[in-house]
Amino acid sequence: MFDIKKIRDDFPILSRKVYGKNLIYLDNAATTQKPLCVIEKISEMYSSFNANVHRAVHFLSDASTNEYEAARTVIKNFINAEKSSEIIFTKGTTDAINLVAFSYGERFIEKGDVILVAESEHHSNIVPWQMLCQRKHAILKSIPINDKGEIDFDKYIELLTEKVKIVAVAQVSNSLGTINDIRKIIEKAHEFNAKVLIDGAQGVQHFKTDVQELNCDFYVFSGHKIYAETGIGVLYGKHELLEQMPPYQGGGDMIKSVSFAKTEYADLPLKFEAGTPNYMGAVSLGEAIKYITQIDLENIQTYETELANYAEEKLETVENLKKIGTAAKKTGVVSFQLGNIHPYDAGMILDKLGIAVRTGTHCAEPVMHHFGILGTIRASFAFYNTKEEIDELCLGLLRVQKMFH
Amino acid sequence: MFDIKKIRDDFPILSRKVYGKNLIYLDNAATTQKPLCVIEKISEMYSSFNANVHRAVHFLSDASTNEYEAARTVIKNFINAEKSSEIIFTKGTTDAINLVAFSYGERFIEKGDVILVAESEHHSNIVPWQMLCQRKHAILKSIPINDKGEIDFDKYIELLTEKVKIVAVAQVSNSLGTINDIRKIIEKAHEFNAKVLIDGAQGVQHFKTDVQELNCDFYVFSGHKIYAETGIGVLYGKHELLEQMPPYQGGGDMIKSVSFAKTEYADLPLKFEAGTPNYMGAVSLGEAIKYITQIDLENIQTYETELANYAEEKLETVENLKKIGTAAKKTGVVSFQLGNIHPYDAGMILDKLGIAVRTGTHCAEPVMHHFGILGTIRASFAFYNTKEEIDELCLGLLRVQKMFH
Amino acid sequence: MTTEEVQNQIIEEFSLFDDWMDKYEMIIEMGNELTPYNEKYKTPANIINGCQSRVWLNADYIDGKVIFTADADAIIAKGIIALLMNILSNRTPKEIIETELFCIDRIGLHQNLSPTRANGLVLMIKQIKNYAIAYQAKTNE
Amino acid sequence: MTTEEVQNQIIEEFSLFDDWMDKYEMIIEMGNELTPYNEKYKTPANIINGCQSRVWLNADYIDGKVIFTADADAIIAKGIIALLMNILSNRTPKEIIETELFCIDRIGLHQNLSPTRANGLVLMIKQIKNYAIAYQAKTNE
Ligand SMILES: Cc1ncc(COP(=O)(O)O)c(C=O)c1O
Ligand SMILES: Cc1ncc(COP(=O)(O)O)c(C=O)c1O
Repeated sequence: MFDIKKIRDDFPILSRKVYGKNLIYLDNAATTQKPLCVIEKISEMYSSFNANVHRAVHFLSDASTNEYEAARTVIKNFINAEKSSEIIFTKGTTDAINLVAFSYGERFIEKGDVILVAESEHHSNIVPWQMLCQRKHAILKSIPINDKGEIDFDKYIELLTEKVKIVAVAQVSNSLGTINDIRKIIEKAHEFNAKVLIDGAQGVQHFKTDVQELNCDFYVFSGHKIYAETGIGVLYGKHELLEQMPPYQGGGDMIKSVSFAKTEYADLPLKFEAGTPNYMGAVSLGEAIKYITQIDLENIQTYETELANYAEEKLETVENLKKIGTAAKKTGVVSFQLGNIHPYDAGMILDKLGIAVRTGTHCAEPVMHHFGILGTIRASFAFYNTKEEIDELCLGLLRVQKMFH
Repeated sequence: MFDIKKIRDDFPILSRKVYGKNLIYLDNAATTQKPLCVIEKISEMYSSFNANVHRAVHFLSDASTNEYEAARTVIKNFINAEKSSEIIFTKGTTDAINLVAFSYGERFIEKGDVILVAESEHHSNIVPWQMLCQRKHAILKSIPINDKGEIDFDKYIELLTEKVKIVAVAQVSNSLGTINDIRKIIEKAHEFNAKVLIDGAQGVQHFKTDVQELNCDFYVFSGHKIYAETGIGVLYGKHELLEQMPPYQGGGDMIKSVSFAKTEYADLPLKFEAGTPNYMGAVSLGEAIKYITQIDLENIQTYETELANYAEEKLETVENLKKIGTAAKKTGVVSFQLGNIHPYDAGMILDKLGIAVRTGTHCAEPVMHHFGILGTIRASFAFYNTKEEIDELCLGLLRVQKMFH
Repeated sequence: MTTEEVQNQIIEEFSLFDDWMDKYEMIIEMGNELTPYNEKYKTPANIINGCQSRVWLNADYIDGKVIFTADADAIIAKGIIALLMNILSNRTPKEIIETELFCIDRIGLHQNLSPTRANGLVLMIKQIKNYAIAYQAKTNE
Repeated sequence: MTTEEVQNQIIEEFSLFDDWMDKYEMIIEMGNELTPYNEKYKTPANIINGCQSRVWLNADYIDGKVIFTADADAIIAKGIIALLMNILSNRTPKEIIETELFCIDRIGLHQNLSPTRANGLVLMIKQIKNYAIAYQAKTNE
């Protein structure tokens, strides 16, 4: 049972006012709000169970280490990894992609190798690969998208050669909402022995993800986009790949022994977790995932799909509204332009009405180039949003049009 | 006025019980506990002001960006940096050192260059330099310590040549408590045009630090060791150095513009803050620093010095106790061995008495090698600790000795 | 009129409106009335890159006064620019340097000028002051 | 006695003590009585590296039974090892593989065996089982 009233009550911020108006938060692709259970878990941990993890023999350290490692297990189960040691805690999606680009790249990428990235990727899934290619004299190529915002599969296949070592693609595009057919993309890449990194930042919170079934080599996401704290993210990697990769950062906890002559690195996952990890962030992520698991991701998906369909239809009724991104399969995001009104102007007015949307390039400039535009207005949804909020958005857009007639 | 009762009341965890005994938390060098104002700030932010920073035009995003940038200013003032843009938020000390080792190293370190690191450094201030030296075929040398645990200044001067490009030294050693004379170390290094990174992880919370007066090139510390959240840390760097350094990670927010052909990087500090930063962690750090600033770091230092002196004297009365680290200037930490009782055994028994100390190598194996030991028992203090707690520690140690007579 | 007087006048005009919508309408109107910006000055050197709205600024120094012209692609940004031009264009460098922009706060538009708003306006004000400083230095040579 | 019976006996013995101090005294005593470990088996291959306490384990396969000897440098760790040796040494591979170590929990020492305690004991148990599996495979060849 999906009880939207009860769910909204779980999120304290949703009852706040903005300029005297009810907050309508439609910027969920940027970051999600946090349920009370997560906020309370953080307070409780800091009030009763805080100690550094892994290294001590005392009660508090044991308690916090147990919570930290339990969170790892929750995440392992959530994305169905084979082993807990395949779950590496990072600062976020960006940190996770940089880790792979550096560490996998350092070991396996050579001059002339090719890395493929979709034209629709977030900057965080472009720039780390650019930097790697610069260091290694490898070649970054973009997989074109079509005018609906879908990856052009034929062109993708044309680009695949034995030179391609890595394919990095989002599960869901953050600027357009396109659900990429990653299963097919992964399958094809594997035929050429390329490794595939899936950027799950906009996918993992919307539908069930099974990394073993997908057979992706790396999967990354951010805690703050799935109802947990900022400063925590996840890198899943296949065990045998992570085993072969050199460490990314050096420091405490990632080593077996250190001397000035020789340092031995620790086993997975610690090899990739140098320094004091953000154990509280990890615990908050475990708690957030328990929360949505209890609601049931299938229920969430059903509700969100209904909401998204409603939004897609309702926005059609707004005059002069032009959607950017009209893929057959979409989730979470509607991106659009309103006549020739500047997205910034629209955003300013909507803000005053209590409606939080994002405007601009959404850290995906190549997409904007593709469509020949400077930016869009983007409404993005979570399962605590309602049809009424979408109605308010549409009314807001009419108001905007009246002001900039 | 320093009112220890009031201060202890500010820290909720200090009133908890462990195995039915009062918690005596003497593991502050590993991580510190959090005052209520910090815990409440986190809850309040998540309940009322959460939105992703920097990129949106709506009210919540503005509010959270303002809080984030205000925290940066608080930190700038706290360590007296010249500009806010010299304050880079990182995951922690380890992350900050890795950033410098990679980015400064990428640009400025060449084959045959020398990097000097004290023998007493934490692994986090050794391994990143080792990794850099491996990549660049540079040479890592250790500055020896004497048998009191102080850096041997004469040997340091002998090691200084024009080949030395970086000197990386802790303000305070985490395993021994030695306060290094970083002012002199920095001065000497600069005579040879070497840059100096100061690891302030164990210093910044104990006494006033002025990076301009010290004239260090880089200064790093962790939020969780100065009463703030995990997952946040600070890199201070001189503006002209940071300007010259290439970015460390690629992603959202650290770029001016992205295309597959060319990416332009953003100005400081954003150039080094790829991806969604841990803005909540940063805000908690700002709050923690406001809290200790209000108590006044000088009051804290006076109290902590008194406490440390008491501990040093009182522990002398414990039979067979041998201190490891007897520098003339120490703070925060007392490391020792108890006859030939294994530190792990001692830690287990103290734990059952509610006393949390750390045992082992404290992520500083070269120090243990220096003293020819496998580990120590380490008690480390914060300003919420009391003389009574130190008395309890001493009683606990007697109990330990009785068990392993 | 001094820059202070102009600002007081602006505050008075805006005080007629209680509602932010009306204030924005006024801003938009001011934007529409802004002296047209010469397209040939839309050079990379004149652009001030905010993340969201592009802003252009051009300066000429004529008879001891700095003449600014400016433009923006978002209308609200353009309106605020018009307001700033009313205060700061056609002034001596000294006047420009000494002006404190108190009216923005008072009419409730400070949000548009918060340094964290990615709209380029804060950078534009900085740029205006920089021009004034540069021209003053030139005059004193 | 089966491994289950040995464990039940251990639980009974420990149940005499209410106080954890007494339990630890008992553990320490068991550690002191542990069959001495042959120093020549303190090889790198036999060491199980926990961060805090070093643990050594050696296995021999004699007459269908696995004979373990072990040592640790911390006495509490050594005591727990002694306890494990009582249960698991001198058993057939099958017995070892099938044994569930329920007594550790029941006598309140689970903390010492939490996977997050850096004392090497969890790894030691894993290693014991691995030896048993290996010897069983050999027998079935
Ligand atoms: C002196 C010193 N340097 C570096 C570190 C590493 O800090 P963190 O684990 O927060 O990255 C620590 C703490 O463990 C430390 O005490
Ligand atoms: C698809 C996608 N990838 C990567 C990122 C970067 O995530 P983060 O900023 O949390 O590192 C985002 C979010 O901004 C995203 O939407």
